[in-house]
Amino acid sequence: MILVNKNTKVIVQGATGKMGAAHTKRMLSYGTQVVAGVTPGKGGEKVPGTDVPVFDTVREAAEKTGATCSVIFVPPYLVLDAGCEAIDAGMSLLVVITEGMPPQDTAKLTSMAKSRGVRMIGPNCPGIITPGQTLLGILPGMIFKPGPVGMVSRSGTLTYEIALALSDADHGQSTCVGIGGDPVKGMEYPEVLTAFNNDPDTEVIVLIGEIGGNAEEEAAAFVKENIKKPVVAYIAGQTAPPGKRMGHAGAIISGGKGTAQSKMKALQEAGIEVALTPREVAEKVSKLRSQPVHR
Amino acid sequence: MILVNKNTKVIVQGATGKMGAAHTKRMLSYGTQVVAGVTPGKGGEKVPGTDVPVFDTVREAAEKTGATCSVIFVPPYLVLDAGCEAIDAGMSLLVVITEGMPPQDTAKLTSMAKSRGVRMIGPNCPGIITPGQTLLGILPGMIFKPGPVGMVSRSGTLTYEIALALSDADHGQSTCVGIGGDPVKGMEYPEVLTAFNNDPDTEVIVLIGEIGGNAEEEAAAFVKENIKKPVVAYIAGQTAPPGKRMGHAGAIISGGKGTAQSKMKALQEAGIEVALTPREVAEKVSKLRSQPVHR
Amino acid sequence: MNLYEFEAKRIFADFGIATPPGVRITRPEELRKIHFGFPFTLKCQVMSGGRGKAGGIQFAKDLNEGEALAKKLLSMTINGSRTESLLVEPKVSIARELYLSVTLDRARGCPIFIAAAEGGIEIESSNAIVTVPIPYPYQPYVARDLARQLGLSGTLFNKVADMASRLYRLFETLDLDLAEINPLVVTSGEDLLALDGKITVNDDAMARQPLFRGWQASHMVDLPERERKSKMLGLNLVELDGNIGIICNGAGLTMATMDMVKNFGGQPGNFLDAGGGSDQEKTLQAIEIVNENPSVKVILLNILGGITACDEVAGALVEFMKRNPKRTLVVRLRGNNQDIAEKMLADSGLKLFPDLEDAVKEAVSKAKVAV
Amino acid sequence: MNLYEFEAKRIFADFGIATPPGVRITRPEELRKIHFGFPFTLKCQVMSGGRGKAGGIQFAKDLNEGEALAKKLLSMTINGSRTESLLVEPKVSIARELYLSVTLDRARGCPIFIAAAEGGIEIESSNAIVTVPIPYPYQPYVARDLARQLGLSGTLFNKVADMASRLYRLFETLDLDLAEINPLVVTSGEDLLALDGKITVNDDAMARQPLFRGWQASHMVDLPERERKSKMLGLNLVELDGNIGIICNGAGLTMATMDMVKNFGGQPGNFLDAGGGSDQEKTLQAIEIVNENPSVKVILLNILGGITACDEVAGALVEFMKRNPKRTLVVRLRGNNQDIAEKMLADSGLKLFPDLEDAVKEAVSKAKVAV
Repeated sequence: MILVNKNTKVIVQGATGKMGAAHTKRMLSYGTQVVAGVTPGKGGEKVPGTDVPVFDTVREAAEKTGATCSVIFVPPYLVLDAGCEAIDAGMSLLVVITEGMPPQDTAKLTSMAKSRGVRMIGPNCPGIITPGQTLLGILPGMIFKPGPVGMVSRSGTLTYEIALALSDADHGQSTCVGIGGDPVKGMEYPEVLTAFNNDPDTEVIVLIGEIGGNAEEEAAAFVKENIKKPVVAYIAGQTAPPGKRMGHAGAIISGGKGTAQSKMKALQEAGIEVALTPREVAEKVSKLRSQPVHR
Repeated sequence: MILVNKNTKVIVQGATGKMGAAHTKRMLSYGTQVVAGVTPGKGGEKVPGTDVPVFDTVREAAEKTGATCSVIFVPPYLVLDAGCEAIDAGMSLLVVITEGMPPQDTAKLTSMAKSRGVRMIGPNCPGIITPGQTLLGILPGMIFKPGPVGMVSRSGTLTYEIALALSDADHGQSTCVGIGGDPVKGMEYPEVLTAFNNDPDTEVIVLIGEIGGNAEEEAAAFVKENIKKPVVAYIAGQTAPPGKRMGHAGAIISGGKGTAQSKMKALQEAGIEVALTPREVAEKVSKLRSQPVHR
Repeated sequence: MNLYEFEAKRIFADFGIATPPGVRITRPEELRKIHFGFPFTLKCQVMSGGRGKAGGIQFAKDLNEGEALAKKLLSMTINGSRTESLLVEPKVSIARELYLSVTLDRARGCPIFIAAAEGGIEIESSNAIVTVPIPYPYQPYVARDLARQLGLSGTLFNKVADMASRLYRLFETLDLDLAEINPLVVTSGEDLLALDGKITVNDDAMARQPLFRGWQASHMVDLPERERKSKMLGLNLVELDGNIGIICNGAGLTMATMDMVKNFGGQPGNFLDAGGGSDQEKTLQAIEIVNENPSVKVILLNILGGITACDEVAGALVEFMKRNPKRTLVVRLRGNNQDIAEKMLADSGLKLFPDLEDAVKEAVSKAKVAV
Repeated sequence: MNLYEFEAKRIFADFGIATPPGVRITRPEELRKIHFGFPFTLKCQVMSGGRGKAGGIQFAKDLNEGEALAKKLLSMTINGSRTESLLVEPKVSIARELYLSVTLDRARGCPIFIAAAEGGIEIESSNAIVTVPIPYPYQPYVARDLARQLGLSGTLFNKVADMASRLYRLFETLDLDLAEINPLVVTSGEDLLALDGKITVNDDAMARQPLFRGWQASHMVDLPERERKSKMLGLNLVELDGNIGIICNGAGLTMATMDMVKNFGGQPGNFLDAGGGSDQEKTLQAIEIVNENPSVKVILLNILGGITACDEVAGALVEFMKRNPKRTLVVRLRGNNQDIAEKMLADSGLKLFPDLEDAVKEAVSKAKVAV
């Protein structure tokens, strides 16, 4: 597995909000070590429906619990502040679930994180799961099961769809990382791919992309140069019209660039198996696992 | 010697201004390798009265000349920008001569420099000289001569006065660093003292302080713990009234703190020889050099 | 949100970026009150690009010609975009043209300057562009590095660097996605003028920008009615040519569903991402808005409940079927509270597909029958 | 530059920091137009500290008492500082007092929050203070770390953190050396109020703060006349009790010269740092201003010419001696262009000392003769 495991101690920023509280409960029931919530002015309370203590600041939560990761559910305009707080309090991984963060704020936060050697996933992402061990975010845990497939994706529910197909075909997952659908974000494909490449628990990597930008093209080049394990890819938006934002802030074909076709072509040319449907992803993983390929 | 030597390649930011041009000439005549001036919009010209080429940006100057240090003469409100430019272009030492830089700008610049591992001397400082080799700043070179005394000072002309007394008594200097009279600054005493402690050319260290703040008290504690070489100190402002700013932005006794007496006491308690006049500094150095002390 | 040229220029002026003196008119007669001298320029204020090629910029040599041109231009629609008004400006004497913009660079994850030593260009296809990433916090030297890369010198170096700094301040202060000056004109008097400008405000940041409060409605005039309505409701609708209306939760899944419909021989009638965590009411709004599209024969609802609960969706479906008993629905529901949802829909006669491919195939075949 | 309380409070209000409703008056009769109800507070507006202890804050239970108190307070001088006006405020119901300030920390080289869970204190001598260094760029969590260190919780935690953030924004935006709220009052209704405030503007940054343009002259009223005059000329003058006027170039050297005068048995009459690079005119102004001090018997000029050229100083001396032939001058001149200076002064009869100690001894002995 990569990045998180059963020993990972997690705080939730914005834990007393509706979404924060609901998902704190779900994470706990999955087995995640959620050791603290943080909501300014609510220190001393418990996260509603749980025994998890709430602190006023991340620094205090970290000092009292030894947590190293923060899952962030605060409203969009407060994420930059919350993220800087987490970095300054010594968190080594931020998982930003919040959707609608202004991208200039994201750019500032990622630059801060990079300069301090802190990893960040998101924003506008479902989080990360190491099946059977821990879940940080909003992914539905029941869909995943432990196994050798590493997943990295710009999408949320589409990731669940593909995880479902994989789990149904008995291809469990080592870790699944939802990097989020915003144009500017923390971890990008190459960083996650490298982690999977170095992870002894991961045999096959599934890369899920979508239209917009050129992250998949860059990932293709990166895989060709650096990744020894087999990769299966899926790109959503093959029939998307140009110039229209398809839900995600980052999912738009503009100036003829960022089409699914361009991405699929680049991936294929890098020796990556490209599936056309979620079910086909599972089929290609089956094939690869029965006939291991070495690049 | 410390920090700079005859091979140091220097650019001057603000080289075409009256002060910048005059001191570029003086540095050149001292033997300093001033390889470029930088003034936006004057690229392609020469520093007046010299053959030194002027560039529009530090990046270009650095690329074309291989310079690693910048002496900054730009107006006070432009220093933050100029300093960030120098850091971003890869300079490893900034010497900020400019007086009147708003201290919040200084705080921003020093924080930037620290995070990038760049050293900064000043602002509001006379610069640094390694006698017989190189001079970065506005110190009058003819007063100094090579030798084994390392000097560090918050003052300008007072430093010259004491250097004069030392040189007259035949105590030449390894390097003299004027760290400047502002309350917020780049290098402080401990960093310079450490460099002298590690410098094989330095036998005795002269520390020149003045009223205001508690940098000298901290330096005393630092010397006691870390410095093996003998130190002679001089503190200006023994008769200064409280609550009045004595010229330098940092030279003020406030709330009963920052008096010369407090500083002299702390220095003496740390085993440092404290002189009462510039001439006495030279006398104490003479004594120490004839009877080496080891702490 | 894209701004009109006249709006962008007002904002430029507020940030100290010089623009030609300009007057916005909505009736040809207003030209009589303008005293620029002749010739002057008339420019259609439209959202779309390609205005120049489409004849949306004209020069008038006198008032009569001006009024005739204004009348014609005011009624123009350019690449689907209605002319909102005309911007009238004196003709500028141009010594040189440049291109200058600030935008967010996805790959680098930070803002960048994009510039070119020639103006009026299609920046996506130009080879002459230079780019400079912009670190945070900003200092003006970044703009000087840009001016240097453009090969400028002397006064022009300083003027362009100063304008680039102002453009970045504007970009940061107003939370823009794009601030573009194209062309940036050097006049024969060596002054800089933003001759045309484009500003795109970041949609997510609009709520914290008091300047743009209430602007959204008036800037969606070119959107089809149902897309505009969806946007106001917080739904992401994109209408397409086919007859299968698609509603999912999550952008990636909606696109994947759309792709599968096409792959299995169907024609998507729209993309509608109802977003994560939609409740019964919002889901119902989503189905109703797709239902309003007369081309749609079959509605395919694909919900993979993670943050969205299946029972909320089932509630919306029960209500919708009550209102629209004859509409053909194909529903795939899976995930959180799926069991409750199944019970709620047990008496409705609606078949629930647990598998996505099965649901898509069903929708495609039903749509073929309907046609 | 220090601001008066009423000015500081206006600025607080502009940055969203609540203050009591207040009216500034300069005549007792103006009280009749104020309708706060009774009792109300009358506060001397003075630059100096220790106002409360000196009786500069009084409470009036009715208008008659108010007018009598106002008359008295308006004529008060507190610790050498003239009362500029009175600030009249309703009496506030206080549940709790805190202390909150932002200043620059010399040792850490960055701004810091200083706060205490008790108010109205002498912060320099309090043990209960907490400090939080403020990184750049600022984010509000720093203020929350402060609120936590103060041991606050609940609504008060959030309110104090919010006010601290506003205070920092003010500190940064206006280039302050100090922004202080003391006491910061928690009212019985759990609201925060800045009951007294102090703002010190950084002198070097004033020229870029349009708000403070022209304020300097009106805020130096407590300075002795010659010190005020020097400040306007860009000279650093501090007057002392003795009879030897000291003029040097450079702050450290001026202090050292002053110390030596004292060490050798003399009494410094002033500290005057003429700064680096002074030309003939500025040097002459410096000598003239010291000359205006009737206590000064001997003027000791010590110039170590680095950036200051000795010939410029010699020019000033020639002119000064022409105007004031009887004034006793002791001059030490060394450094750049010393040879030219010596030639210029060769015919003047003025002896030039190359050594500082010799010059100081001469000045001390001449001053003793003069007394």
